Amino acid sequence: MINNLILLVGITLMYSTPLVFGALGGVVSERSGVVNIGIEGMMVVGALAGAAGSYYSGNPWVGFLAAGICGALIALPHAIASISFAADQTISGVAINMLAPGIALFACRALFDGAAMTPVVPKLPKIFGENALVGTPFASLNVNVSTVIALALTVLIWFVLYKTKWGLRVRAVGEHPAAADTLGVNVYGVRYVCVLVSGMLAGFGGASMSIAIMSQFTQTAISGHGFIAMAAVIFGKWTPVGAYLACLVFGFTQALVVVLGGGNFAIPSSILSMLPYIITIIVLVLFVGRSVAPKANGTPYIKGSR
Amino acid sequence: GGSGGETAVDEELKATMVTDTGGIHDQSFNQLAWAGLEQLEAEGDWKVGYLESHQESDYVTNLDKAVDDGCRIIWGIGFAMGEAINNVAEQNPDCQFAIIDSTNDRDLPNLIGVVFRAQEPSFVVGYIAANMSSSGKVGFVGGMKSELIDQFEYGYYAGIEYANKKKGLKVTYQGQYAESFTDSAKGKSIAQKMIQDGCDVLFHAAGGTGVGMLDACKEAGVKSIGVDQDQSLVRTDDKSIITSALKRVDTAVVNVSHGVVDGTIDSGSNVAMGATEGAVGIPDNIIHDGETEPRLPDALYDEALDLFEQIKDGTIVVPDNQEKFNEFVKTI
Amino acid sequence: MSKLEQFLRSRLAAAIAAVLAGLIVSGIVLAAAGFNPFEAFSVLMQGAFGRPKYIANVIIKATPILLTGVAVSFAFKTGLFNIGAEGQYILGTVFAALVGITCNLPMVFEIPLVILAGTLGGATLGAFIGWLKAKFGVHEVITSIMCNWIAFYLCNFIVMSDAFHKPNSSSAVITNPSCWTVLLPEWKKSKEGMAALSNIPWLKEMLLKTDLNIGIIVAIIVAIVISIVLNRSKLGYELRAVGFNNDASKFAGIPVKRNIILSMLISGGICGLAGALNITGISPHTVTLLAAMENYGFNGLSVAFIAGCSPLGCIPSSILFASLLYGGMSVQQMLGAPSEIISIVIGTIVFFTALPGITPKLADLVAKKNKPQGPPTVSKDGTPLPTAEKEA
Amino acid sequence: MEVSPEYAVQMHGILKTFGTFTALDYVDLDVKKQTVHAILGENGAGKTTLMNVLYGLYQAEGGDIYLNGKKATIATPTDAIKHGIGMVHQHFMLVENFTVTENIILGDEVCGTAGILDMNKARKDVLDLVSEYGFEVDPDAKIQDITVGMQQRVEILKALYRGAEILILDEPTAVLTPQEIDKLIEIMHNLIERGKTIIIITHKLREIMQSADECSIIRRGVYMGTVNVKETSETELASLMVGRSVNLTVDKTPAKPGDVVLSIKDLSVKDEREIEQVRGLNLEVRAGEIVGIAGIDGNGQQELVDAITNLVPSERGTITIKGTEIQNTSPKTARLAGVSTIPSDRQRWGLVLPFTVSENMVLERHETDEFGKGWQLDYSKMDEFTNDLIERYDIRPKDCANNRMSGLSGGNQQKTIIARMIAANPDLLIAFQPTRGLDVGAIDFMHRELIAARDRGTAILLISFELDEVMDVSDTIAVIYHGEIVKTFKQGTVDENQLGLLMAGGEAK
Ligand SMILES: Nc1ncnc2c1ncn2[C@@H]1O[C@H](COP(=O)(O)OP(=O)(O)OP(=O)(O)O)[C@@H](O)[C@H]1O
Ligand SMILES: Nc1ncnc2c1ncn2[C@@H]1O[C@H](COP(=O)(O)OP(=O)(O)OP(=O)(O)O)[C@@H](O)[C@H]1O
Ligand SMILES: [Mg+2]
Ligand SMILES: [Mg+2]
Repeated sequence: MINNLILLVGITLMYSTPLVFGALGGVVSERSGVVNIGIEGMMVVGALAGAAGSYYSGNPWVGFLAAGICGALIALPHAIASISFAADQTISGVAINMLAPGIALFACRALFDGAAMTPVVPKLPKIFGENALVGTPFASLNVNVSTVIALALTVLIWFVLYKTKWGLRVRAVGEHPAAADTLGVNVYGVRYVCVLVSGMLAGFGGASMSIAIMSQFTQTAISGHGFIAMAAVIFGKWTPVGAYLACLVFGFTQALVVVLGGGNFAIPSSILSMLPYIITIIVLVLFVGRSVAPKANGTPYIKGSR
Repeated sequence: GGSGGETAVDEELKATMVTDTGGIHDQSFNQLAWAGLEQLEAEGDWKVGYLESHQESDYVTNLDKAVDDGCRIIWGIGFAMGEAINNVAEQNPDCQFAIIDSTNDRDLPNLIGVVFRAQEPSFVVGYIAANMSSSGKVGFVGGMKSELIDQFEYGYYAGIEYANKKKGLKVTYQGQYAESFTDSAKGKSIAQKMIQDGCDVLFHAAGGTGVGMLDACKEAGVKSIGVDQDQSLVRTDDKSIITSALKRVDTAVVNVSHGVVDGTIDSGSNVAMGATEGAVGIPDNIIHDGETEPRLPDALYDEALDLFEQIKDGTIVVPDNQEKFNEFVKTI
Repeated sequence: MSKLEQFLRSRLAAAIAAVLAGLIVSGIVLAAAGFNPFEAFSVLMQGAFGRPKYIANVIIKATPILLTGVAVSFAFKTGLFNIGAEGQYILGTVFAALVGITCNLPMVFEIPLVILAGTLGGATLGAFIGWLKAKFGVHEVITSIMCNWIAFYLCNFIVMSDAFHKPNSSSAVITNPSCWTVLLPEWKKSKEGMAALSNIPWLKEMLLKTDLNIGIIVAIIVAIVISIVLNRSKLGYELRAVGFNNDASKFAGIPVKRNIILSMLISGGICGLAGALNITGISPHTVTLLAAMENYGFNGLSVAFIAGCSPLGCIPSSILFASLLYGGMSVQQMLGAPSEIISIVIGTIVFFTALPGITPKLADLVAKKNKPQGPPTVSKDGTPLPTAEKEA
Repeated sequence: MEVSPEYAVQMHGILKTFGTFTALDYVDLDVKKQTVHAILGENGAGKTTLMNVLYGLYQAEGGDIYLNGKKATIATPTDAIKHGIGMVHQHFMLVENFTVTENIILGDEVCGTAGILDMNKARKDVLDLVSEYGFEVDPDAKIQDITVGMQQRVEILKALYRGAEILILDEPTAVLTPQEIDKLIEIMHNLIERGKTIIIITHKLREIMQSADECSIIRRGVYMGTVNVKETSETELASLMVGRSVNLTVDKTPAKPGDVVLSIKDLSVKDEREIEQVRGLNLEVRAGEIVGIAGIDGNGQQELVDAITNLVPSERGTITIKGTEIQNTSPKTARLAGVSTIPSDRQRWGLVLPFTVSENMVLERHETDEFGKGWQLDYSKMDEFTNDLIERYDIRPKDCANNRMSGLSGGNQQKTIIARMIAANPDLLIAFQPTRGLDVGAIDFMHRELIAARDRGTAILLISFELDEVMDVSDTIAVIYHGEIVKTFKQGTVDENQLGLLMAGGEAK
């Protein structure tokens, strides 16, 4: 029983980590007023960059950084379109989701002799060291550092958003860009930074899949995580801590499926697999309810228009 | 490129494959089949291509497109395409088709059904797993439940029970499905749970999901068994992979394609690929780079090879579903 | 406004510019990858429209995404982002298949019944999402994403359940042919049919080689009906009002909550219809085990956005999208361009449709050129105040 | 005009176009240092545009700006702020879910090290500012929780916080109570004494007379000249602005009240925070009479209207329309009972901005058979109906029936709502701040329309924070204070001072 509980915690943390990064990315971007549906695509690019960076440098941290940078790079067209060209942010995000996996695979083939996946690459370390706790019931609690980074970034982003002047500006730009503009806040600048940071975070999320949970990039490493992350942003009411908790809820329900599954239970596994999604809806209905987006979320800011 | 200027002296042999919805890089049979075609092209006489299906409804239209291109042989890959390829083959009697993991149901003269007895290598790796387990618990991670994955699961399970009987072991089995061929994190979680429960040898038939299982084993230092191809060669750094249950889709694609051209294989037939045909098996027990010992004890490897012999001569008939499995357990 | 300016300001010009820009950029990508872009595009066109049956296939493939596109557009116009089209489509296929398998009535009853069942399936899921929003305020995007997966697993459950699984396959039992909507299924294979058709080779090819079915007609009718409902009916008026301004609608006595549910119900119903038409219209005429989302819903999103969320605009937009997807297969096969290049091509085109600024900016330029620079209308310095005209 | 350091601001030959429309046609403006300079013009004349150019929000296509005799380039609001220009915008530029303090410091934050906000210091700075200028604002209140009047004060504080030397106030008094306006004028004079310069845009001629030194007039984008306020009169200003003479007093015949249409008994209403805002209120409005509610914003007016229109439930008491109780039903029931309401926040409650003017004109009546039988809407009928109202109510531009509502100016948006509500020919018309943001010409017109409706037998409940409006238009004046009607008067039996006292909670003499 207790072993199962520990396992539940361990799997929850593991499962939620990539989602947390993605969701934080969503929070940062949407708090500044730019809807980011492209998280999924940005995570795919990050997953590849993480694995490739780790492979070529032999150092997983280089991979992690590369993932952040490439995530930001793929976010750049989204930023240009939705900020400078006042494009429809939803379409541009949808386009990123179509483009990014293509680009990632294309790059993968170019880098790895036409293979659609990378070899096994060095992984980010675990918090208690590689072989610590192996064989004990606590093995699953020896989570990857990426899990800790995700938590740390959650706190950091919370702090920046609510306790610093940049956060104040970001939130103002997401609520009422014209007001911020009239006070000399560079609306476009803030939004660019936020979208790029959002891409970077999503990139980390991808890497936390490819070089923390897994040890290689595969085409399907990211499949639907970005959308769940997007849901977590709303679930968490566009706050970093809320989004973090939403990801935990989701990770926990997935862990529950794993622990309950496998013959211990008479329910067919396809029905059991619905559990995370059903529980999420129930939690939303019972405890979360209405969440209100930042007012300017999704509306391009055009100077001098009203 | 189909540059129109030059005229080919020899008739160019064209082969096109149509993937199922898993896509060309599914880390499973589509990818292996494509590897087979690429091998054909490398041989020089062939020109190959593929059409990727994104939806169920793409099967027929893609097969049809391949027909228009005047291929010598058109490969359909995957169980799911069975119905579609039978229909298209019926409509296009002039064209040669072949399908992996499904059959020529209607006795068509131009369709070769290629099915594998995946239960055979699974049986052998089950036997190996039971012998290699020191905890007496082994596990299996499945992708999505279907007749095809049943071959792996029940073959494997039967191998374990066989080892238990023959060697007086008390190895127990647990299996779990991820309901996905792509969710590596879930594969990893399931594996972690099994390892927590004490399993120390895990096998999978779960494509990308299974990669997560392999990773969990690598982290926890328990043994794992690959599937379809020798995954220890693909995952070079992973020392925990002791062997793999090979289902040589690539070999089958190459051999059947050749056979069609040579006339050694009947153009309207069903080909079953098993140990006898050399299309399934386990990889050689090589010593991996940087290691001093093979990953399987030589004695066990030899036992495994012997099992294949017994399978070939019919001494052992490996079950491929639950019913047959129950029968099988009673008989040993 | 000059004709040129007028054209440049139109939605069509923007779409054409987007497609052109998308082609140019993806041409560069193709060239960088070592493929001749001109050859690639010509193969693409050939692959999409080169033969009658290809055209038929493009139409067949456009049908479901036209409908999901219309559904997304409809919801969008009423202020809802229906990212759950995928799940509603799936549920549509499931409901249609279940009824098509279990009931076997004469065609005239069976076809409407099955189509209705599918529509109902999608509508139920849509309404559920709408209800959660109206009643509990839960954002439709989350519930939609969750419901997509629930529908996905439900479909797999049905396919693999003892009652409906077709042994030795990855699909459920095939529906009864009495619900199939393929055009002239018997006749086209009969002797007379063949004889008649051999005079019209293109029709013969279309009918015999493809599953040409009534779907596209239904889909176009739905697009037109939805367009009328949105723009010319009291219901559409109310739904749009609620979408644009909840408070003002409430103030004007419009039942806001009911309308949110209704809107999602209709949107979901259209997706369900798309699913049902695929079950009745094309082989394998049943639901199959899903390994991954088939993207009918997500492609519908792209179709809707390329069309600027105009239901009628979805007609050309879905044809464009389908031809890229389908023609792209030929590029893959003929030139060996890997599938990722095709998705880059499509992605770039969608990306450029997101940029609305290009053609209107050109129009501004044209307008500026045509407008004469006038002198100041009043002299500036020391003008005495004009006396106010006194009214009697 | 010569460029000279005597002038705080000089704008010469400013040209600004929007597409093909010329909003400012070589406009001049010279503002002497340490004066209050008013800008007057009809709705849409270009006043706001001119100020936006000065504040760096718009780029003029031609013309020069001189500050204190030196040429200045103002490309962005940041430039303007650097030059000591502060602007209070016509439409609120406030982040609704931020606190007052956060709104004030945004862009010029009080920080400790590394950009970390020092909210304690910020709060203190704001409090200092608040007490210095005698504004009553809670620095920790969220904008969405405070009254419109308070929000306006926050806007002014924002500019003062940045140490503005030149303060632009764009219609700052449109939403203030008489007391607040007096206070603002006091503050303005206070600021002038401290060496600041103020440019004020307002439609209220009396305020110009009270506060300004000079007044520049703009008519349809053209500068008409500047007058010395001391040498002019309200009537002259009005005619200069409109180009014809305007009637500044309301002419009407005595009311002939009929049956009781609206009867409210012992009504009690709570707001979202469960605080009782209407407390046992009693009120009657008869057919053919205008009952005006005088009161300071926040005394239960909003809740009263919300309860009658059934947007919020009533706790207790009855609301009867022509004998039928309608409390706690639905907005639709209220409407069918014959109630039409001109809401105070037009963009939130009254209009669907992305709809066309036509579509907005039939809102509420869209489901009747007037505009199409059965399920359909007949757009040609709607257009016909709309064009008729556009003509009657002088909604501009004339051919706007199929334009988006959002493209209309605020004043014209307001006209649209008034036209729609009056055209519904209701038994009871509730007019809540009906002339907010309108120029004097338009106000005059609207007042006459209200009286005409009254004369046709409509019962009218007028709620306004403008005491003049209530006193001029109403037949009966009811003073609301703290959620109760404290006293009612017949028109002409009460003066401004008495009302002001009652509105502030005092006892009438
Ligand atoms: N962003 C814009 N786009 C297009 N036209 C504009 C824009 N801003 C202002 N205008 C035009 O400029 C004219 C002047 O508008 P402005 O806001 O300056 O009027 P105003 O004098 O401030 O009126 P009011 O008294 O109602 O506030 C308007 O009639 C409008 O046509
Ligand atoms: N974004 C825009 N695009 C085009 N025209 C606009 C735009 N915004 C405003 N207008 C035009 O500007 C005119 C006046 O708008 P504006 O909002 O400046 O008036 P305003 O100053 O608020 O007037 P009011 O006192 O009536 O509120 C309207 O006639 C409208 O057609
Ligand atoms: Mg103005
Ligand atoms: Mg105005």
